[in-house]
Order: sequence, then C-alpha cells, then structure tokens
Amino acid sequence: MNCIVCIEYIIVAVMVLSAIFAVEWGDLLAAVVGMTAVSLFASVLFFFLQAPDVAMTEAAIGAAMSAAVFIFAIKRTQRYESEEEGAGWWLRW
Amino acid sequence: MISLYYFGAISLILIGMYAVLVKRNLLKMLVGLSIMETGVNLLLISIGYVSNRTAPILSEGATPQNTVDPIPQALVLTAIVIGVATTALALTVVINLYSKYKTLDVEEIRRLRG
Amino acid sequence: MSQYASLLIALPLISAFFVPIIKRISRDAIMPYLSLITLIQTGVAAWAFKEVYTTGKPIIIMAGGFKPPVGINLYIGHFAALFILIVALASFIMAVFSRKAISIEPKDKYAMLFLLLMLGATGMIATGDIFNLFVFMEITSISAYALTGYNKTGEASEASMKYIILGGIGSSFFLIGVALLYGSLGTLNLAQIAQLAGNMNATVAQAALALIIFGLAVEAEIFPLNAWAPDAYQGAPHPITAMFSAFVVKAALYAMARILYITSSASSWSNVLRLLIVLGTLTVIVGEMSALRQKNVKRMLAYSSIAQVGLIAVGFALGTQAGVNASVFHMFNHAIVKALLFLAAGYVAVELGGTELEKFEGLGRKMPLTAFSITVGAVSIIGIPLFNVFWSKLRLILAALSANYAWIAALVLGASVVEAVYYIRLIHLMWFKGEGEKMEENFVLGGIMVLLVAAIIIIGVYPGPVWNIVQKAGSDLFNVANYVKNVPLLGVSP
Amino acid sequence: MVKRILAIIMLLIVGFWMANALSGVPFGEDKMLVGKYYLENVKEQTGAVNAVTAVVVNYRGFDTLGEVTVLFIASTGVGALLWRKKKERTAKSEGSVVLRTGSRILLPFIMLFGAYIFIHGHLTPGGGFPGGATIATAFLMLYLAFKDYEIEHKVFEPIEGLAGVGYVTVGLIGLAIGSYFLFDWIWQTWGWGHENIGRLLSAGFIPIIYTLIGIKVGTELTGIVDNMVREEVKGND
Repeated sequence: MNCIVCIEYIIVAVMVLSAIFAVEWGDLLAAVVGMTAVSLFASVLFFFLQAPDVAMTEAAIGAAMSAAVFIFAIKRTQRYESEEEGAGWWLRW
Repeated sequence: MISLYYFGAISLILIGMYAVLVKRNLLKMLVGLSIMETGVNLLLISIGYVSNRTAPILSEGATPQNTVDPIPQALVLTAIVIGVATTALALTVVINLYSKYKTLDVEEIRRLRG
Repeated sequence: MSQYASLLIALPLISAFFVPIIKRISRDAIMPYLSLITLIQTGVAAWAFKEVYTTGKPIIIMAGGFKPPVGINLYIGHFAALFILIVALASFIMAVFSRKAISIEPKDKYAMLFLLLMLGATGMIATGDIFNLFVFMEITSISAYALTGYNKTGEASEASMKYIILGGIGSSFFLIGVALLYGSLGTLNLAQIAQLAGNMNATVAQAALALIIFGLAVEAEIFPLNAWAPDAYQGAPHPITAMFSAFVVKAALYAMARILYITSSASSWSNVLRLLIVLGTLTVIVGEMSALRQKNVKRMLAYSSIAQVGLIAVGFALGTQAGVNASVFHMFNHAIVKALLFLAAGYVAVELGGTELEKFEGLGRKMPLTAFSITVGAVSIIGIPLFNVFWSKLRLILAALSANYAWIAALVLGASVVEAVYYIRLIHLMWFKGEGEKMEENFVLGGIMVLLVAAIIIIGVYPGPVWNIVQKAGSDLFNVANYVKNVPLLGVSP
Repeated sequence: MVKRILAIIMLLIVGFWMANALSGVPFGEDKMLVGKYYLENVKEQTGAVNAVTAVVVNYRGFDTLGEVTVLFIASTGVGALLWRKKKERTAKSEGSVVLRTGSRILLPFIMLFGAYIFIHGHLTPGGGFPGGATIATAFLMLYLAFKDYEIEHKVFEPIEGLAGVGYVTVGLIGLAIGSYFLFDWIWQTWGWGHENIGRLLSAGFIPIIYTLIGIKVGTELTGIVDNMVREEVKGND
C-alpha cells in the first residue's frame, strides 16, 4: 500500500464525515460550510481520478458560487433549524 | 468487494437522500439535494476512470492509449452547472416562501392539500 | 436542406436570448413578439411535418456534422414530427392567451421562460441521445419551476418548492441510470444502445431502466412521484397550466416509452414492463379517486389529467404494437381536449377571479361559449361516442384485450365511470344552477375555442385520417429495428 | 425517531441495490467505445489538445448549448421570482479596509485570470464555465466590500442576451457554410490554424465559443448574486 492510496482513503472518509455533519448540524451556516467541504473534497477526488477540468469547475462553481448563493439565502431567511422531524412532505398529496 | 470511489459516491447519494426524506427545514433539504448531486457526479467520473492512465489532455507524453475516458468528464461538467442552476432557483423560491410565511418548516408552510 | 430543421431548436433559443434587447426598445412589444415567434415556430414545425409525412423518411439532424454515435443527432421521425407540431401549436395558442391572462410583471422574463419551456419540450421529443435528453429535460423542468412560482403568491411558491425537490431527486435518479447504461455499454446514442442492449448484464440493465423510469416519472406524473402536479397546476399562471398538461407531460411520457422500447432486447426487460404497468394502474386509481373530492376546478382537471397519464403509461407498458398505437392516439386526443379545458377554465378565472366550483355556477348564462366548450371537452374526455377520446379509449381496451390483460380493460371502463361522475357534476353546475348576466366574451379566444371544439368533433366523427397518422407515429416508436436502420451510425465498435 | 430508523433502513436497501448493480460495472477498467474514437481523432477533427474541451464544444455541442440555456433560465427565473417594484441594497456595514482595498486592487487581475482560463480552454484544463465563475467571483467581492455597490443593469442584461445570441449565431453560420448546425467552419472549412496545434491560435471556433460562454456565465452568475443581495424597500408592496 503506497501513500497515495492512504490519502484517498482519508479523503473519502473525511468527505463522508463532513456530509453527515452537513446534514445533522442545526446551524444552517455550519451546514453550508460542511456542504462546501464535501464539494472541495470531491474536487480533490476528481483530480485523483484524472479529471482536472471537472475538478476546476467543481471548485469554482459547485463549491464557491453555490456556497455564496446559499449564504445570501440564509442571510435573508433564518439561521437555525428546529429539531423536529417529519418524513416525505413532498410525497404527500 | 466494492471499490473506494463507488463507496464514497453511494454514501453521498444516500446521505443526501436521507436529508431530503427526513428533514423539515427547507434549506436543509436543499443542502441534501446538493450533496446528492455531488455524489452522482463522483459516481459518473469514477465510472469513466481507467487505472494507471493520465488525464485526457493530449500534449506531451499522453497518447490515446494511456488516457482516461473524456465523455463522463464532459457530462459531469454539464451536470455541475445544471445543479448550481437548480440550487439558485430553489433558494429564490425559499426566499419568497419565507417572506410570505416567516418560517422554513415545511409542516407549517403546507397549505395546499387534497 | 433537411438540416434546416435544426431551426426548431435554434429559433426559440435565439429569440429568447433576444428578449432583453427587445425590452430596451419597447416594453409593449414583448407579448406580440412572443406570439410572432411561436407562430414562426409553428410554420417550421408544419414544414417538418409535411417533409416527414410526404417522403416517409425521418429527418436526421447531425449537430456539428459528426455522424451519430460520435456527435449528437436529432431524430425527427413520424412521432416527433407530429408532436413537435402539437407543441408549437399549443404554444402559439397559449401565447395568444397570455396577452390577456398575464398581468403580473416582469413580462419580459415570462416571455423568455415561455419560449424556453417550448424549446425544452421540443428538444426532449426530437433528441436521439440519452444525455442530451437529460439536458433538455432539465431545460423543461427548470423553466417549469420558475413559471410555477411566477405568480409569487404563497401557494405558487409552495407548489414550485415541492416540484423542485421532487424534480431534483428525479434528475439525480435519471443521471445514475444514465451512468450505469454508459458504464456497461460505452455509448450514449439511443440507436447504438438499441443495437448493443442485448449483451448487457441483466442486473445492470434492470437497475438502470428502473432508475431512468423513476427519474422520468416526476415529469410524467406517474404515481409515487407526482404529488407536485395538482399543486403546480393550481398555482401556476393559466397558460402555463395548459402547457404542462398539453405537452410537458407528453414529452416525458414519450421519452419513457422511447427508452423502454430501445432497450427491449435487454434481458429481464419484462420485469420493467410489469413495474410500469403497476405504477400506471396506481396512477389511474389515485388520480380518479382524488379528482372526485375536489372543490377547485383547475385542481380537478389536474387530477383528471394525472389519471389520463396513467392510462397512457399502461398502454405503453402493454408491450404490443396495438397498445403503443392506442397510447399515442390517446396522447394526441388528450392534448387537444386538455388544452381546450384549461384554456376555458383559465379564461373563466381571468374574467371571474378564481376557479372554485362556485364560480362556475350559472356559467351557461354568463359566458355561453366558454361553458359550451367546457361541456364539449368534458363530454369528450368521459368517452362518449362521436367525440375523439372515445376512439382512443376504445383502441386502448381492444389492445388490452388482445394482450390478455382483461383487468386493464375494466380499469379503463371504471375510470370512465368515475370521470362521468365528476364531469357531469360540473356540467350540471354550469347549466342548471345559479343566475347571471351575459358577459362580453373575447373574440380571439372564442375563435380558438370554437376551432378546438371543431377539431374534437371532426376527429370524433371521422377518426380515420388521424388514426392513419397516429399508426405511423406508433410504429415509429415501437419498431426499434427500423429506428436503428434510419440512424446512419458510424462504425464505432469494440 | 421511528421515521428516522425506517428511512435509514429503506436507504440502506436502496444503497445495497445500487452497489449490487454497480458490481456489473467494474471500477478502473477500460470501458471506452465512443471515447476511444474521440481520443484518436480529436486532433485532426477539432484541433484541440484538451479532449474534454473538444467533446464539450464540438462533438457534444448541443449539450453545451443546453447547459448555457439552463444557466440562462436560472438567472432569468431568479430575476422573475425576486422581481419587486423597487429594490435596494440593505447591507448595514462596509467590508473591512483589507477587503475594500484588496478587492479594488485584485479586480483587474481576477478578471484577467478568468479571461485566461476561458481563452486557453482548448489547451489547458478549465474553459468557459470556471472562467466565467472566476469573473463572477470578482463582482461578488465588490458586493461584499462596498455596501452600496451595484452592477450596471442596463449594460449587463443586454450583454448576457447578446452573448447567447452570438453563440447561436456561430452555430447558424455553421449551418449556412457547412450545412450542419454548430459545424466548426473555422477549422473544417477554412482550415485555419492547422499548423499550430497545441498553441493558442488553433482549434477552430472553440476559443470563440468559450469566450462567449465565459462572458455569459460571468454575467449570469453576477446577475443571480445581484438579485439575491438586493432586497425590497419597505412600505412598497
């Protein structure tokens, strides 16, 4: 096992972990930061998978622009979510 | 045994779907959708990857025999832009909803029934 | 010469991009401009229709001059030519209606989104490449999200939000399906997929097809993923509602049927057919049952539309030539009837300020022409003989019987009975209840309604010519060998 | 809690099913069919060194046209849904001194870098979309730094439209010259730049289209940001 493979394992683990945090954090601003982290780690993985074009686009558009738009939306709405849960609102008639 | 990249992509898709399915906060649902899209993109790129080959830029040293598949990369380029477009529009709708109802909770927003 | 059919895509695009400049010149010119562009589009579509049906050969547009599996091709065969004409014609009618129905600013943005919705549906019907289909589906659905929320009321925003979340899930599913197909075949061209589908791994084929069907089910309003539809139909501006029902749904259904039959040589294909039959049946049942208890006419029409979509999907899933023909015929008839019904209901809403059932009391005295067209549309969709939908429902029943699915014939008949209940309630309300003064009815809209009514009755009395056209369109969809033969594939092989 | 567990169980089943299907698509193996054709012919047919760019702009040009359209729809839709009679910026505080001077000094360099990315799209990784996003970032920084900065709406909207018109027009010129929509007339009919493959002045209409896309993406993303930042003025419903 050479070192690149270790790095790949670590990045995938951190990426999945930040995805879980992004979904579970109650502070929406933190959740958006987690989502951006997922995008950035994914763009590193794209680079490992020999896709530099996609890595650049993901970093510029998928991470930066969408985080900016999300943060503006949070600024105009509210920052914290309530703890309650419900399932499948969009499936109901 | 499933490969590492497939595992990462499927995990992202499932985590995103979980957020969309269970959460009540609209912005959280959109975060979930965004994570799901990243997962799909990762899946597409890893399908196009071929072991021990370089990026499909045919300058020095790279020949058609030792580069990876360019098509999935072109597809993902399109998919990323489409994902951001959807996200921006969705956030606009969220802003409109918030200015009407002063809440982001879907159960309180829900007016159209039956 | 036939390459000029690419104007079908280029014209709406370039004119949508041109709207900001028109707006700088004069704000009042936007709505007439919209009508003009849709009229030109109708002309081009009519030319393509004539070209395809006189020569009997499909028009293949090769973008960039590359042969199909390498470049993207558009395939305007018998089916696509017919439905592109319907898309353009319905858009033209609704563009005329928009001049009266749309009073909320910003109209320039409305015109752009309207043109791009039309472009998306046209592209979905015409394209011959599965990822290009995804792109056009996103064009259609994103402009549909924006148009659904266009009224900026709470209900419209809620409907739009629901649509966005479902649509996002659907497009992700579709993309996973495309990724699986690409991973196992190495191509995205529909004709080449049809050639190679036979040697696909059975698990992969099944998963990919199921994911693609679930992804398209959002746009096509098939049961588990269609909760957005009634809300969106209620919240969207009136012309847009009619466009949804007349061709956006139809484009997605077509895409579903096309992909289904393209992969018919894959192993475990019949499982997918069975899945679609179950989903379609559930759609019919849920749609009809919900339509019964609606208080809002637009919402009731929306549920009725969902039920018809279920019938069409069941027809496609029969897996026989007769079933496909019947479904295409039903799609054609349903497009005409629902365009008429939503146009009339929207006109009532514009004049009287709402579409609740009470607003329709005494409509026969207030607006006799509109009430008459709603009556004809309703009677037609129930399936009374001498109106057009009767023939397509009859064909559907015959196809189901010949494919040994007696319960589907029963389903169609049962659906007609339920439809009769709620439509006759509406007709009763319009003609025999309430009082009212006679109002002035718009001349242009009245003329359009009369033309659509005439089309319904003429097809109802002489179904022969249309049935011939529809049969050609159906065999274009069903006969995959012919489809593969018509696309000039470059010899790229492993 | 029950709902949560049910959802997790359902998702695990879906995940298992997907993983099962993916085992029929092995990772890291050569599955190319059309891709091989692209790699072998990309230099003669399009003149681009970066095969991804050639696929995006030439072979699958329709997709890219659609992609630009999707972004255009998003920006139009954001404008339509957030349309109010009168809108103004409501930020209360300026950015810090560092941000203000930094954004003023860096603005031309970021723009230049964005332009570099999309002009060299056929040689190096990148292209119109990241380039346009980079340009949009420059304007985003101006919005963050100054509390009453606004773009010139009268200029931006027509530029956005004209860039799109330009893209379709390039395609229509191809239809007129080479009788195919989006035909690469500069490379295939006129044959310009065949001798300098791998340098800037080659690859037919790819640099032209990527410049148009870059301008369009930049103005569109800026427009989205602008619409999100400006809020309705109170007392005007």
